[in-house]
Amino acid sequence: MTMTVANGGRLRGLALRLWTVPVVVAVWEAAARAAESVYFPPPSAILARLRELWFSGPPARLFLSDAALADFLPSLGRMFGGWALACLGGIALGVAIGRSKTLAGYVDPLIEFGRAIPPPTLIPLFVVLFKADARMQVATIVYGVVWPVLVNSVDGARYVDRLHIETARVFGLSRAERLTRVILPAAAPKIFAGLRLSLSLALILMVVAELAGSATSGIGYELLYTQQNFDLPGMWGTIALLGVLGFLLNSSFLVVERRTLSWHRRAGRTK
Amino acid sequence: MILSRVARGAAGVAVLLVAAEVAGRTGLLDTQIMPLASTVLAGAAGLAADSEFLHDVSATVEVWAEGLLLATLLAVPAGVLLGSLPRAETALRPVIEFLRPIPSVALIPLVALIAAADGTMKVTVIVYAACWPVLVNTMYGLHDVDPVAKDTMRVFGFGRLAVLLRVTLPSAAPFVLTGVRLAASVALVVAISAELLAGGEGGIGVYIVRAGSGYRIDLMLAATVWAGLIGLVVNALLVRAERGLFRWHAARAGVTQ
Amino acid sequence: GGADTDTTATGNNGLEKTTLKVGILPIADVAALYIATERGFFKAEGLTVKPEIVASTQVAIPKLVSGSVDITLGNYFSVLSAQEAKMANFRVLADTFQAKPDVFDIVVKKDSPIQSVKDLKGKKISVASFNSIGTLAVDSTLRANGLSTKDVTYVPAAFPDAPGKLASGQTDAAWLTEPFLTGVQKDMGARKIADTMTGAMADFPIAGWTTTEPTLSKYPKTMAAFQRAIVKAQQIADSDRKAVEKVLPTYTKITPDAASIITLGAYPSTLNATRIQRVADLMLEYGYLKAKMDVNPLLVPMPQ
Amino acid sequence: MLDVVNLTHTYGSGPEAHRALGGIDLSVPEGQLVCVVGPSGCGKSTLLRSIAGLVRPTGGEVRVKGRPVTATPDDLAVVFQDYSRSLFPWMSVRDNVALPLRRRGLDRAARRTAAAEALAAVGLESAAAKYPWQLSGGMQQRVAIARALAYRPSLLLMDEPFGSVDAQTREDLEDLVLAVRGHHRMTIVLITHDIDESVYVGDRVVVLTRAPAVVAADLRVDLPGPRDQIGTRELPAFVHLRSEVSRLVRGRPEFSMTPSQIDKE
Amino acid sequence: MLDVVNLTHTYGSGPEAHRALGGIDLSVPEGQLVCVVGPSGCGKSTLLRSIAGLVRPTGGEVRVKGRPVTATPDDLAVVFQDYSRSLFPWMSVRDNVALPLRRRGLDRAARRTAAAEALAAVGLESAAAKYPWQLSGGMQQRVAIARALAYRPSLLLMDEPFGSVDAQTREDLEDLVLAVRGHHRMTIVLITHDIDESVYVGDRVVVLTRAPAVVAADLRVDLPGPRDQIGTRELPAFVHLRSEVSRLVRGRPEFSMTPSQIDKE
Ligand SMILES: Nc1ncnc2c1ncn2[C@@H]1O[C@H](COP(=O)(O)OP(=O)(O)OP(=O)(O)O)[C@@H](O)[C@H]1O
Ligand SMILES: Nc1ncnc2c1ncn2[C@@H]1O[C@H](COP(=O)(O)OP(=O)(O)OP(=O)(O)O)[C@@H](O)[C@H]1O
Ligand SMILES: [Mg+2]
Ligand SMILES: [Mg+2]
Repeated sequence: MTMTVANGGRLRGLALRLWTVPVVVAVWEAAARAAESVYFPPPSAILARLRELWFSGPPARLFLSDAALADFLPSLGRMFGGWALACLGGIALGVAIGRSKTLAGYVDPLIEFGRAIPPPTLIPLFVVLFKADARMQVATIVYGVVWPVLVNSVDGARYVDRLHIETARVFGLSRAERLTRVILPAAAPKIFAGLRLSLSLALILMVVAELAGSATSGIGYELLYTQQNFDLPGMWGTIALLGVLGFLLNSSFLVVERRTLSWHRRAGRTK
Repeated sequence: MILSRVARGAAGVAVLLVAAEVAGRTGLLDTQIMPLASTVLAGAAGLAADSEFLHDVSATVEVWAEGLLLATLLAVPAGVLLGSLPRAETALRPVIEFLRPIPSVALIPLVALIAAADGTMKVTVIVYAACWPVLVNTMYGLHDVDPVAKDTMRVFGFGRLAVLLRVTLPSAAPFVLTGVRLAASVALVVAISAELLAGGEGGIGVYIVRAGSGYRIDLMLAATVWAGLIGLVVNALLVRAERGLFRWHAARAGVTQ
Repeated sequence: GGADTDTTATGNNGLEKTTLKVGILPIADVAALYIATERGFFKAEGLTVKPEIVASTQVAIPKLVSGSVDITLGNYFSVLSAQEAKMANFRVLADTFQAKPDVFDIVVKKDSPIQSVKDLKGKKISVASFNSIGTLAVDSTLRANGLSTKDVTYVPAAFPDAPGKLASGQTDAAWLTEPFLTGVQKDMGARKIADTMTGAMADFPIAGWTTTEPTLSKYPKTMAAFQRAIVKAQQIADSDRKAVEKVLPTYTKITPDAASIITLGAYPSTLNATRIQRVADLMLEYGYLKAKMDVNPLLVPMPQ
Repeated sequence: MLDVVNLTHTYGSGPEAHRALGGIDLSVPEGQLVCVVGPSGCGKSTLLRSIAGLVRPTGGEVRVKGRPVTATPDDLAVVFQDYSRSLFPWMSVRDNVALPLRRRGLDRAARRTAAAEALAAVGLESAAAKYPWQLSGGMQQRVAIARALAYRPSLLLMDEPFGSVDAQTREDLEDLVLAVRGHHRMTIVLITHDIDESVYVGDRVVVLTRAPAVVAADLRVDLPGPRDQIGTRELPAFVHLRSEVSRLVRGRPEFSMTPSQIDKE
Repeated sequence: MLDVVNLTHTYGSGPEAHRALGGIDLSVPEGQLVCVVGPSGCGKSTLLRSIAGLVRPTGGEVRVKGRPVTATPDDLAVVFQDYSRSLFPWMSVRDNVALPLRRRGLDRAARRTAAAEALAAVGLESAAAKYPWQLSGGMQQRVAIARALAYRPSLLLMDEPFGSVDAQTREDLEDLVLAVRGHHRMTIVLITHDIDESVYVGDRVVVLTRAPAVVAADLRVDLPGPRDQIGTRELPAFVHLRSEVSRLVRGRPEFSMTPSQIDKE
């Protein structure tokens, strides 16, 4: 009884959240069929190609084909690795810069300089620094992804309510306590905005890194390969795959965010 | 005060450059692949006198500015709308989250197909990539508004729009501007990447293609240095605007300037 | 507004359009275009040619379709595969560039154990992109040496990045063209192990001035004018190396010194169906085309 | 003017639920000044926010001018207990006061004049160009009062409006509210912890019980007007009333002070 | 314990400059409870923040235990005037109170017990698991007081700590502070607007002038201890002192109330 109620509620919630998906896909299908352009295949064709590329495997493996395992695992592994590194580094450095004017003075120009440099133009540098392909790709991802986390962390840590900081000082909280108990929670809403931005960016950089890092398998490689083979359904399929991955990653991220920031959401609600 | 900040910044840059130069000269970095820092800097300085390159810079800056402006004009209202209408946000979230991880460079051939003018194509991909930071920061900024401040407006009988314009937006503005600062560099990166991948009549990326095809790694990096410098200048301008506009924001946090 | 200034129905030899946007790469292949501009051949036809860099033929195709460029330097390989994929209906106005010995070589590092093509087995070799003249050239070289495509791993790397990857050990060999070939031999003492433009690929056609069928039927006279002008320049480029050396530094970053030593290909002035058919046939042989393709309909005859 | 009928409100739900209002009935005729007193945390602010339409009560009804309150009623001003957060830090003090006057259809110049007058009335003429975060707590509170008074609402809700100012200023502000009320026939609900104050300014004092709050007593203040800080407070009726209210508020001690608890090592 | 020598402070510079403190001298021996009163905006909070090392005064010196205050002195607790902003919204009430106790070297369990006791002492035992934003204003203020008391500092600074609670609770809290002080020999500086309160809890009442503030009077409160809410307040010495302080505070009226100004249409 209660089970069904809970399930019913969850189903309804899911329907409320996802009803746009079929609508958008239907409109897309109709528009693509009407346009009849090789460049804009309809979603049905894209899906068919997608299945052919990656999802023709056995059901026991979630239909993932060998190609999918070969493409997804290394790609996603590098992506998560790069994202995690960028998040840790970005938050650590960002909070340090946000709280220390001296440090900010020294590194601000470097950061603002670095932010504006397209990762592909740094291939020579990455080649000499990292030699191996995989490390170079992770470096590219970190380089491209770290900025939103860093900049939002600086912002969050710098603009903590003065009274919070003063309270911490007055009660003699240690540096570590001030950081973990006051500054990080206060900056968390902004840091999370940065993390959320960087998560999708990590997928993009995964592609860019595979292009720059001369990958011979992976999702980005597949995108390049289909594009250069004029395999438009395949290219669209790869793009759609990225989109779906982005949606899934983001949904999981929001679950974590909602947990962590529940105080913020509830405190900020106008009754 | 300002002087010491500039001095510190210069010191930071100098340390990095010296380190890079030393690494190159001691053979730690293979200069065959990665030219010496001094070579690159000399090249970058030389570019200042290259009228053709300056033309490229202005071409890039033009599409960049147009793209950033459009992205901001598009994303701020969209962020405000989604941030204040939770239902719309829930409904559109799958679409947005589907679109965000699509690399704008992958869209270049498709956009090139529709946009006849090279500039339009670039501006389109720039807008596509640059609107996300503004959108996300706007949405998060909107959630960070003090409910008592909003209640105050409501109590005096102001409608939703007035509350939005007079309390929610000003209060979220500093964080929106941070999003714009993020977008500014994203736009520059995408502008140059688009030029690298799609070419065009001019642009820093086009210059890099030209330098690359002539096997002039030093010039490629010299042009890249210019990209960084542009980012630096743009950010400095935006930070100055922020200081002027949002003095209250810094004061509340006890950040003295 | 733009249409009015660009297009004049009459005057100027009855050209439909006087300004042409032409997609190019900043490489030696397109030298004739700059010679034609420099010597006023386009002007004589009433044409203004605006070169615009397109980073690759793949990117040039949507630009051709949308009319963002009118003509592009199109490498035959990409044009033919795109034709088969029905990306557009292409028309080649004139030949541009043709391989000669040592225009496309495979090189390895100075101290590499690889001595010949046979040693490439199991190695990584960088090519400019997949599914390109590069892979075809290496394929054919491998086959000539008793290996097959499966024996190596192709690594896509843009020409400027390839030397670095070779030097750092990310790749074992690189398929390069000028000015990179001269560059890597001079800078890092790289060693040539094979010229890929030999045997089946000797004097292989590389690229042609390409447009699409709709553009051609819309601006037939303009295209004819372009053909006349460019062919004159192709003849000069092919016979007078100095002319090429002179224009090269004006549109590329190749220094005059480098221009004088790099190996150049040929600049054919006739569009020979038999030769272009070779490209289609070889592509079919190596599986880059699915079906036999007759290239004749794609070639636009020279106007009288 | 204002009718509160069996108003109940519960915050949250499930095990976390907290019943703040336990059925409040209150009727305020036009022009009356009602003081609400009650122990800390009993639900006074909740009551006020329900009247302002900022809290959707879980039960009962609030009517202003006969119309049920669903959204914020028209022609209303509130001085929030959390005054510092209700001032906009990006606006000067003057602009903070002038902002609501837009709703009154005043032009820019008229708004500035009205704001300047209201600020002068609370003794802050010299602070007009400053920003709220440049003011002391008491000054911020006075800005919030000036803003509400300048608006001249027909219904004014004030939540401990004089808590952060010194004794002298407090008396001046009490008289200011009385004077403005007299001139403009406002209906006022004023929450206070100062029992003397409730008797001095109120036409009526409503005493609430501990949470869930209900009306414990509703006393008419029958003191002759106009009131006067020294004269009125010396009246026997005043003294009587204040002990009455005091007794009612203290009726059930909210907590038994146990310093021993904190003293154990 | 605490020495303030010719302390001056000016906010801002140039034409915007505002001189808040005009040369304050004050010396508080260990264990004394000093009440500071003065008109709104005179500089009381500024003085307190200077003592806490949160404001770097533009002139003069503050010494705590003989050492000049450059950073925040050790072993100090403050109840801020803006108590609601000084609580951390991401922590439960209990954690807010327990957080500073880490410095006291207490383990987790001991911290929780101490926090629970302090909360019970201010009548908030049932609110321990709630978040600050789920509490009423007065309850938040009491959390801030509990936090400061639980910390048992040797120097306690309180800025209008009882402004948002009802009369009964206020008296209980006054007695609580007195009791804790007696047990733990704290030195306390307490800012208040309530003149009765200043005389009741203080060993000494310091009256400040309007800004730029200087010490207008420094009165010893010679009342017999232990104090008692009813007995003490009836003593003639108490009544005398409170009128004395009252007279001093009102000495120069901060503003002349001009309701006519706000009444002009
Ligand atoms: N950040 C600031 N910038 C400029 N002026 C300030 C600032 N903070 C306080 N002031 C000014 O200093 C003066 C003293 O302020 P302070 O907060 O010390 O007063 P106070 O005695 O605590 O008043 P109250 O009783 O109202 O809290 C006020 O006139 C105020 O305007
Ligand atoms: N957002 C909320 N969530 C949960 N409980 C709340 C919330 N707001 C208030 N409460 C609870 O409701 C009760 C009444 O709060 P309210 O603010 O109305 O009290 P009050 O009478 O104004 O007290 P005070 O005199 O201290 O300001 C309190 O016990 C408080 O804990
Ligand atoms: Mg309240
Ligand atoms: Mg104060």
